[in-house]
Amino acid sequence: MTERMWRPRSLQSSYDVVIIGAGIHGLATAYYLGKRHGVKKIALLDKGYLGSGNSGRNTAILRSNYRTPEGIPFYDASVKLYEQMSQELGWNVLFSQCGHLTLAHTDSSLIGLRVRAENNQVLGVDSKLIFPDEIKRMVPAIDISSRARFPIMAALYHPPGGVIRHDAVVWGYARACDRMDIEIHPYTEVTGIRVEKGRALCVATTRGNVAAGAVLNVTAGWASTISKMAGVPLPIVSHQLQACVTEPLKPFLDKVIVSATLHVYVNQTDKGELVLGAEIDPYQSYSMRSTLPTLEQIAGHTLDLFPQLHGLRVLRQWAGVCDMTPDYAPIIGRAEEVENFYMDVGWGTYGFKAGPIAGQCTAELIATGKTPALIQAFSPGRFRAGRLVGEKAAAAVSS
Amino acid sequence: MSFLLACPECGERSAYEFRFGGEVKSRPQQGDSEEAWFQYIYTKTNEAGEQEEWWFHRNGCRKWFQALRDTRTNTVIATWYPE
Amino acid sequence: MKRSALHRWHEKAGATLAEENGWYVPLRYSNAEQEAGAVRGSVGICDLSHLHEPLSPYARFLIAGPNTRAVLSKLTSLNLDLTKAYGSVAHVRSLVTRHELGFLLMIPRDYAESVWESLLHAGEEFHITVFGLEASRRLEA
Amino acid sequence: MDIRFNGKAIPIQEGDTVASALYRAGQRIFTRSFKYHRPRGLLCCSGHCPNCLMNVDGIPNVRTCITPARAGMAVKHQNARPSLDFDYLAIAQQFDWMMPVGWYYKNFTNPRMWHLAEAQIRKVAGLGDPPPPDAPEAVYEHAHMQAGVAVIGAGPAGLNAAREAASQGERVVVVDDQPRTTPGDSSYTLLSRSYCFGLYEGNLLGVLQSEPHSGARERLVHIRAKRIVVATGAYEAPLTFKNNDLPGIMLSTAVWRLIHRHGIQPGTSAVIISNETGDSAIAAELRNVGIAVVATVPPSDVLEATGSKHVTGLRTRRGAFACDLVVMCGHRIPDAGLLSQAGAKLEWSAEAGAFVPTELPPNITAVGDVAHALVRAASTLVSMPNKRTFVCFCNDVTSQDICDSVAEGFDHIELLKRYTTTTMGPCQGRMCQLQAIGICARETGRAIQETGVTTSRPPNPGVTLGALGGARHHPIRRTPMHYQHEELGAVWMDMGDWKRPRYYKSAQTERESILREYHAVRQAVGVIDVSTLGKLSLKGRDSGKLLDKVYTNRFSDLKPGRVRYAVLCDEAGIILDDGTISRPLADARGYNTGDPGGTRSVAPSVSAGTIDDFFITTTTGNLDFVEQWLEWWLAGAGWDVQINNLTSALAAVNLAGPKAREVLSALTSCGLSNAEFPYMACRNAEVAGVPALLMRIGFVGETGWEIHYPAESGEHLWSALMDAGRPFGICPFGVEAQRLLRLEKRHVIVGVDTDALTSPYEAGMAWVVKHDKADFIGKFALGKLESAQAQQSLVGFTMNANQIPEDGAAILVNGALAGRVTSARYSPAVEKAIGLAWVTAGAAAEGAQIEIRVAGAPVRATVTQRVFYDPDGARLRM
Repeated sequence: MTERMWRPRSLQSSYDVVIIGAGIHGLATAYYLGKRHGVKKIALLDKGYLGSGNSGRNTAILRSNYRTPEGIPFYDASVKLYEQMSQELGWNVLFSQCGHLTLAHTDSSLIGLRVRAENNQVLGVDSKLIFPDEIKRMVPAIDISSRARFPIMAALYHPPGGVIRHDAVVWGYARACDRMDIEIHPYTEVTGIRVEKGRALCVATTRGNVAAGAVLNVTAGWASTISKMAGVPLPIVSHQLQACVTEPLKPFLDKVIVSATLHVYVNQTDKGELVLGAEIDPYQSYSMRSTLPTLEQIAGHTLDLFPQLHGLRVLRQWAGVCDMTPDYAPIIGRAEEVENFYMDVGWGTYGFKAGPIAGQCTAELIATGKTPALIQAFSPGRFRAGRLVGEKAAAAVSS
Repeated sequence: MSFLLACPECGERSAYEFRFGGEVKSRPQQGDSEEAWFQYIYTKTNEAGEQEEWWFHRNGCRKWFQALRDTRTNTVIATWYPE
Repeated sequence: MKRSALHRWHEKAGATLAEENGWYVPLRYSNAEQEAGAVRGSVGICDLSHLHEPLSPYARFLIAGPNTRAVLSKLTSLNLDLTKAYGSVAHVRSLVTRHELGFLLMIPRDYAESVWESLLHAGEEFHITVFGLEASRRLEA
Repeated sequence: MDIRFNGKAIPIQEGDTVASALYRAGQRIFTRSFKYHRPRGLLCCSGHCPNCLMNVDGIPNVRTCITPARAGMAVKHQNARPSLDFDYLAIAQQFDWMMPVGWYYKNFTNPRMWHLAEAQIRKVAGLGDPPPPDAPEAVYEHAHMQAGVAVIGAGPAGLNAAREAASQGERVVVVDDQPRTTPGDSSYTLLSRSYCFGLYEGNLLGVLQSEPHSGARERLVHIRAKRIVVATGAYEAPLTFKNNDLPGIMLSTAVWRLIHRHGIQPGTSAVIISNETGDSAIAAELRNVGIAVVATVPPSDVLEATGSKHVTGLRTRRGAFACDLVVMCGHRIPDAGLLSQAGAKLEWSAEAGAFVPTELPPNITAVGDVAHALVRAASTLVSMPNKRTFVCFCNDVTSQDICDSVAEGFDHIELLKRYTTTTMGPCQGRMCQLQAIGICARETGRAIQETGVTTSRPPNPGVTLGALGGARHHPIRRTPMHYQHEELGAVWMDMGDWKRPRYYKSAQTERESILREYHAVRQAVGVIDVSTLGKLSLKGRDSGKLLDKVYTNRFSDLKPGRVRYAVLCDEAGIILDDGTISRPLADARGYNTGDPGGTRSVAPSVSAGTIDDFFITTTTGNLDFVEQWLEWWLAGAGWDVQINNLTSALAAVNLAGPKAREVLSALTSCGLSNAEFPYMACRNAEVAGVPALLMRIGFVGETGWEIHYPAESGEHLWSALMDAGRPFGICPFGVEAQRLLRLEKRHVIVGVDTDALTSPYEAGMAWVVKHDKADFIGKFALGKLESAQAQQSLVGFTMNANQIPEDGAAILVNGALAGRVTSARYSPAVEKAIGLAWVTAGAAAEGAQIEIRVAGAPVRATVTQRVFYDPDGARLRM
């Protein structure tokens, strides 16, 4: 008989860990808290349906070819967790390691790509520079001619990169959490956090109050609003990020294509649709209403790469809200101001890629009190200490 | 980015013509506490609601002005030149 | 001799160039009467960059004729009922001013050729013409 | 007059669409379905459903039912092999038990298995074939309109609203998808063959117009309206019963269109499925054209349709009827997508049998059917689970699939959508959403209102990438000397919108050409076009005050006639830009016009003004930022400063080399000796009869002048310099030679050698920070950074062996990652490869040994803090 993926539950009065945000980061943290650390009395609260935030709005691109010695091993560990996820969860997350190409159209972006290739190679991540002829062999549909306003000069080729079915990741984790009796509470909006003597005692929700041993803020674009409830200021600005999808064509593109110069990313799903993404909108907003100029930019830049697709129709356009930090690196750790208030925020446009490893590290931090080495560089205190992470230099487009 | 902003000089134009300059903050004095400077440089209110912020009319008069905008709906309530 | 940003374009288009106030100016491309007629009948553009103030960052185009608004509306979202406004024309910030024959466009000099080409492209459906100073004088007369 | 369908001639008539011509010619199967490859025929005839998608003139997925047929069109079927009639993938239907909803999530949990399966799935996925890379492009364009009132839909309700608004003096635009023409006396503008696909913030409407003129395929019209009237009407959605997807089963509106628009008799004997009792209007229509109406049955009585490639009959509770046409009087659904996008709520009305829009945002109204759909829907909204009852025609989702998904827990409409992919196909939910909601509500026992609708997202209907991308004019910025460079053989590089000569092709190879330019500068004289530098003039009493506040070093004390290097930091102490700031002489002294009468002495001058004036240069890429940054710190400060952007007004060249003075002196009467015009001085003077600002600075490390002068004389002065320099072997040089020359001098390029974390201290430029100023931007952070231990340093290096690293190469210390090369070149002066690099603090000492990766292998190099060429700067002061 049909088995439910997860079950509706009634909200209890107290939990060991209350996780605000039931997206991939919250689910992964809950999963590892339960699986590795034996913490079971966990509630995941979400104001919408399961995975209704950025977990279901990103363009589902995975890669580990970051720029910094902090970023590279961290995202590499994430890709490795994704590689074993289908088997671990008994649920196919449709991870397709089809390879990822970041294009350079200018001298400066070419140098940026070389820095990444070099650092990746030194740190054991498979990526290398390739040039137009090889790009054309790999992606026969792409225009490498010089008629383009900004012709393609080179690409960073990253074989382990690829795409995944993002909703399947959410559902797979949710099912696994439910099997451990971790509670998932959709449509449960957090309205306040009671803090006394530097401890978060209680989380108020639209379905009642719950006492919490620890509180974790994993609300991406809304991170500032939740942290504010606990009196924890953040160096985060929320920006919209938009993407769109076209009608299906017979598969012709089996690589992920990203152009930092043109601010666009392109991949083709197993159904044949093209998923196209933009850079973040250049102003703060929580609106989530998609805009025409951004759609026009995405389309124009896609045609710069694939001019033959002019007759292909866009079917849907959507937006998510991204939590951008000053150095384009996340903030993971315990708040300096509130001792049992944890954060896994500041994910900008790269949160989905990091979900599993961020969840694993955050779970370890909450369960043991010790900060895993992989996330030490991402501590909330780094801004005060003047130790910013150098991803920003390469983050013009980050999928 | 298609909501409208009323530039005090040029009138109502698409937000696409402007550059966003962030939330309005007041700058500490030299000699103020380290904490005040830290908050000024890094911390953001990131208001989900009405917020005072800077905008620059890039494609128009090329002047900075301030606006009160609801960041949830992108409704601009008022615009003015800073004093 | 001073040269407008479109000097080379005029040369390539076979313009008859003359000197005026120390500038090379395009008098005509073919026949001034025909040029003026084409403008009256549809739309045309003319380079008036030599009429600028010292140290101006702008090239100056006149776009004239009954289809002027139709062409401009393909390149700018500016409300063309305004008499004078800064706005983006063919993705370039420009100053657009109403003129008795149409509109004066002040285009940053280094983008001038790019915008000129965009105007010609946008005007193709109206058989846009380029016209020289002689035609512009006839139109003003 | 005909079109070609799969190579065969099909005659067309006036008013035909591609689909109507094919239908008239006897074509019944138009497509094969996405998953099971079931035959599909005309269903909606209004461009909504996925059943008629074909390749037309090389463009895939064209809705042939709304595409006007044009003589000579090449039409091809898609997603069926070898033919629409016989598609071998139709065998998929036999294996549907293997592919229940979500089957791919539950299988292939082994990554290797998934990898193999995915390859097979990708072989059969998708609809139309992608056009080949060399497919012809088409013309698309954009246009903009302002309207007092925009009316979407020119039905009776829309036109009423349009006339009424126009009578009140409003400027009215009406958008309609039909090929109507504006009546002669009309008081409004009509955009025909146009549909509105999005209602965006600020009442911006995205409208797609087909063939606005013979030269363009589509035009995207942006309409900014003060008020919007949505009169989009209602559309009809199919009923669900077993085999409801067979060709020959059509919506009543489709049948109406075939009969009235195209004069086609869509069958010979028909069964009508309708809730209306008695003889319906559609029955009369059918009889009028000679179609026998076999029966009219209510939806609740329908059991299944029969037939394999076309409907042959309908089995109902009232008996079985043979027929070749089944007319579905389907659900009438308000076309409220635009209203929903604008923020209106959609509320279930049991009375209307539809979701109707409520809580409309200000300045948006709805009139006609979209505001209150007619009750014409089936009383039973939903069908029971069945594997051949199609809810979603786009992705072959059946009522069985929906029921199974709900049982698995995907019981919110948004989850259901994502799990089953219902509403996510080319019909964008028009054909399937209501059914999916109905089944979900029934299966969960919830009310329809509570089950909710999915978010309406633009663009709906879909829009082509071509129309969105528009004419794609990419602006190009050219310096005044652009065509002279072209004549000299420039090989271009892009810098933002600018085109700059990378080098001039003067030898066999790029390297030889660049070295030739290099040697000319070092040994004789070279000239480079630096017009792309940002150029700002500051006027007003408080100019010095502003510069002191914004730049890290001091400028209020800069003496007239002098130039100083300038660095700009943000409040965190990060370098944002660098450049020079000069203070032209206060009057025309030093501006030697050769005109003692002084009539030409000041005007037109280049930045010779009052004592408070400054002239700033910025890097090519940062001009906009710097100008805005200065304006920002000025905003509200009440200071007397006017910033004038002269970048486009001025051409600029840098003339450099041991013979530069001799060349320049031939063109100006300005004194150029060290005494009259020392290093880091500036003067106003005429050069070749052109008023100019001259600065004696030395980015490339030789005696030289940067000359700024009016752009309209760009070609004239360049030619004069080339002519005057010819006897000395003058050579124009490009960006590559300049980068090599400056590298030997260890001059930093912001954005190349610095990044988003670089402070002046790490970059070895501590001297540009003047902490004795009371305040400046970044003072607090720079104060902390000054005393902090630098994490990394920008250093010079020399390669120990004869190898040249690439820019961006990694640096290793003891095998561990310890930095990166920012710029490296072979230096003719050092006769080795040299460069600049970021290294960790421990490896920054003079003489430290590091390894640099060259072609993946570590090569030894030595760190140096010294300048590689002319360390004392003697040549700059010669």
